[in-house]
Amino acid sequence: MQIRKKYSKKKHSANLIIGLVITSIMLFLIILGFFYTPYDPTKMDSSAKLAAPSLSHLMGCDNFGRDIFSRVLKGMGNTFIIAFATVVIGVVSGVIIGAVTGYFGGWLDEVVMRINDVVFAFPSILLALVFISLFGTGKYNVVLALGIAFVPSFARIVRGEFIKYREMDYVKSARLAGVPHMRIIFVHILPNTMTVLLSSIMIGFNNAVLAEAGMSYLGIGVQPPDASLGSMLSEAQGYLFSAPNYAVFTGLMIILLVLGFSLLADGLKN
Amino acid sequence: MSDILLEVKNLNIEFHDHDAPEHIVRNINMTLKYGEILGIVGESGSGKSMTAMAIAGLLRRHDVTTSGEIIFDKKELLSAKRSELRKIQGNDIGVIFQEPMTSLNPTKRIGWQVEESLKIHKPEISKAERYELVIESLKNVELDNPELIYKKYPHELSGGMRQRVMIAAAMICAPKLLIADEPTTALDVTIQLQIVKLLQRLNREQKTSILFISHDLSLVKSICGRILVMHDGEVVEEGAADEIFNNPRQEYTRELINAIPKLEKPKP
Amino acid sequence: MDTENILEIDSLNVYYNKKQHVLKNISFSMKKGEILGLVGESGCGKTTLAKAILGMQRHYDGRISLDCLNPQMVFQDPYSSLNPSKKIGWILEEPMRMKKGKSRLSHTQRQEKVEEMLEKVGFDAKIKEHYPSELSGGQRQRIAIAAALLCDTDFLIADEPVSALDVTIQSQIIRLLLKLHKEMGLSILFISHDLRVVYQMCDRVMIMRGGVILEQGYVDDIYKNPQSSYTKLLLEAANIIDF
Amino acid sequence: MRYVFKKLATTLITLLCISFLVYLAFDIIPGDAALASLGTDATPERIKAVREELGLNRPFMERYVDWLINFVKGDFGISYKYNVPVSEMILSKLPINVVMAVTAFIIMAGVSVPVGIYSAKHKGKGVDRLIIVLNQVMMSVPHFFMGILITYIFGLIFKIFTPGGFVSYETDLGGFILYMIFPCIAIALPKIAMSVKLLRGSCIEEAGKDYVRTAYSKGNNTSKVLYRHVLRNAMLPVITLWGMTLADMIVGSIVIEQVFNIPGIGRILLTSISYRDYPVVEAIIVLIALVVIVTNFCVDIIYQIVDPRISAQKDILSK
Repeated sequence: MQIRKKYSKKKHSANLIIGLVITSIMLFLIILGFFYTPYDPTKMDSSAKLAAPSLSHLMGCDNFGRDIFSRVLKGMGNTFIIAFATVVIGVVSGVIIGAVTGYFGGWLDEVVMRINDVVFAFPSILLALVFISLFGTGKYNVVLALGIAFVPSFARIVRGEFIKYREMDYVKSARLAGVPHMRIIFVHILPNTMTVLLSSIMIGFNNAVLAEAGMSYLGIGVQPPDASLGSMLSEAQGYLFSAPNYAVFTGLMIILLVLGFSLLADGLKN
Repeated sequence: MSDILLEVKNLNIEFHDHDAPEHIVRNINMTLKYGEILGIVGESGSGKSMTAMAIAGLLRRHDVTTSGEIIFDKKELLSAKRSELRKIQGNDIGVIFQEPMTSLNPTKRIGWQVEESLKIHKPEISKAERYELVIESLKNVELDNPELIYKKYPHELSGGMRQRVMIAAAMICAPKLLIADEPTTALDVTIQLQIVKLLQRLNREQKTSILFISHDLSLVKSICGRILVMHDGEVVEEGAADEIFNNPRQEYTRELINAIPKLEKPKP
Repeated sequence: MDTENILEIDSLNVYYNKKQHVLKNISFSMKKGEILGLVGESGCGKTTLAKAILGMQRHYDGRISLDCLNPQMVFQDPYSSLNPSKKIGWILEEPMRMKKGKSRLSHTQRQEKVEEMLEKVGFDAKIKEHYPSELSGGQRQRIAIAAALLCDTDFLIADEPVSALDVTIQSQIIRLLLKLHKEMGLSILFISHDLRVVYQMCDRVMIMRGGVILEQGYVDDIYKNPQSSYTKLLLEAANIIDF
Repeated sequence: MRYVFKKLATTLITLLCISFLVYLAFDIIPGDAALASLGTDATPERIKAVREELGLNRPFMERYVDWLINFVKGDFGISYKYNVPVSEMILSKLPINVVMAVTAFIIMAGVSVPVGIYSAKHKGKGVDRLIIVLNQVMMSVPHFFMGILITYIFGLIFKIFTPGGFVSYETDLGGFILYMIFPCIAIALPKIAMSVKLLRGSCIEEAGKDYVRTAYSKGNNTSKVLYRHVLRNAMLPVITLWGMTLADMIVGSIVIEQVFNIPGIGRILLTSISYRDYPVVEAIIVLIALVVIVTNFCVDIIYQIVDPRISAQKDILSK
């Protein structure tokens, strides 16, 4: 037993370090992309159509002669903002719903959790599709759609934690000492759920990245001329034979973005 | 010499995952005769459970290093091959644990779990005979309606019943030694009494030797003939129960005895 | 209600889900400054009774009168009774932060009171900077007692406060509770399954089983002359008869 | 048995709720069937006439109940865009997606259980570490990119299949299977990684529990302990994951369709969304929801068979 604990700790801290390194590099690139790209990501250059990677074009050029690296930087920025906003919507509403239902229980909990189950049973992309078909495509609709789709999973996690903690004796003591419910929820219990919440936020972020990429790939996410890793991949697929670097580099960036956060989440769990 | 079932000589157990090796148990010597009940007493962290697990062969060999000898029924267990050890486990040595809640597999029926040792060690016994033996064994630990209990799952039984089931499972091959590692700690006092009486009866009727590990000195005194007091991985004192109680030679033993709440008001 | 009494309970019935009848017709009273023992095994309704007294039970009938504004409780499991993410000092200050208006204390006043209380339960003021996970079970239990007393209470329910501890630590906590009882005139409802501990702590005792109080009286009387067979069994189990 | 009925009842209620919500959602958005079918030459009078003809001015509940009854009968309405029954458009395509999802599921279950057990058994050794690393990476690959990679490697480099050259099962069953196996692998791979990781972790966690010590004390050897005791308990969280996975796989098949150019319901769904052809979208979504919820029901039942505690636990939770 003892040795296993030590071993896994070592393993996890390695996860944490690698995750931190990958995530910081990706975050650096994303922030860089907001202020500077080597080329104008929308500028077409017919002489450089499908150019192979070189020193002047690190990842080569796409079918319109646009610099792939610059577009990847912009695309990651878009993906990041969408995923971030999605997670914010999901976490804020999820925490409030989960905390209140988990802490108070009762019929409200029953009703809200039934609704939650229904939404949860629905794959998030499908829910987003319903949303998109009702309100149309576009960045903001994607955020809203995915955000709503993510609420139940966060609510579930937070609720579970609150049910665990509300039965703890220290919460009963706090009640007896006259601490009001809201203070118990936000000051006495919520900080204790942070480790669990943080790693599920990272997993949620990853799911949001993957979902956004999938929707943009299908052409119902970010609309051109805005760059997005998903829509770039769908374009790249047509040139898979002549310019595999287009698809490979774009895909690699999604993988690295997701991998960094999932390693971080894994490392944090311990 | 022939009346000695278990002899432990210079047993050392240490963890080797820390930078400095950490001794959990140092230089333990003990003997257990056929038909005897030996008690090991100590507070948490005294190494009493580790000693018991070493005797039962349940220490993971790559977690800890052991040295010394454990001679059980003329066989040396510490250096024995795993396959040799497995032939003894469940057949000659039965073990019951502290938590009857978690010591039974939650997804298997009681009957299946009780007859498991039989299937492993006596595969020649037919299914019908095995069923009879299990029912017999369940009756033997004073469970009512054994046929019903046979089909139940652990979560459908109370703590005391589960511990009885554990005893039935440990006793089904009629082992020579039963190791009881804090078997009553997780139970209510009246249930504790029943389990202790049951163990005494099994010892009397089936001549099974019992190694009884507990933190509760008064409980150990009421069931064991001889007592071993452990502290920080070492045997502090050994002797007949009454003698240790009335005439403790070591300071630690005296402390332990004094800590038992007396029927008098303490003076602050 | 008798002014001598701090707690009076008259024919109390408590139900779960309106169907399960957990406490049946409980009546007893407790004097000011008394330590009353409540003995029973798991599931007999001890904790339910404690919760009912503290107003945490929804479905009940009968009369509960408690002459204490802020009754407090000390729990069995020292590992869940302190907030794991907060320092000891913060935990102890929390009840005082809840005070409003005139009785509101400044930060330094709160610190003073905390330190005073820590001394009473035998700690150095340095412990304030520690987290609960750095303390042993016995130390946590002492902190939990200090936290309860910092609510300016004179009525404490101690729900199996020593059963999760090693024997040598048990006697420390018992002595501490007795000391506080004497110094502060605390009334304690002491819940336990251990008849020996109850004997050391209490003047009077109640034996409970299946939601019913089987007998109550002075400890010496009940131990020497138990009326119900269950009490006899308990005494036998605790090795008291042949002691 | 009571548990099964209770679950069945909640499943049916959930289905009703979803169908109601979907119908409501598509009913309250601006632009209805009358507008859609008339297109640009819509005048207020003509809209009114078409509305009456289509029964759109009846009360909402009445229309919903009608729609529901027809839906159960297999009549999903008429497509605004193509003016053909929706059922004709969907029902011939649905099997392709179901086959893809189910095959991917079988691949996932078949691969992840042995790999997960192997990994747990050889915890800390080289192969286990390799598996962990592979898992981490694989979980980060979106399945459509996995599809693109597979197309590139097996289609363009090794030329095992022709990218984009879908073969219908009606014309050539062998070709169909050969073509379909790749998209199925693309869907399955990330899920294999997830369930290997979960199974490995859960096996290791279970192996540290008290009942395992009891099993050893009876003289069981390691593999008996693993297969007779640990595995069943370790599978419980994996079963829950698999339940959610099947739903993901159906949605995954919709995306993967586009990668491999397979004519499934995904393409119909996408075009219908862009043309606002609501009866088609509605029908597909309700059908997928049906599959998802029925799967969940099955998972609950399987879970209850594997874990006898579950019905008792539910009672405790509801308290």
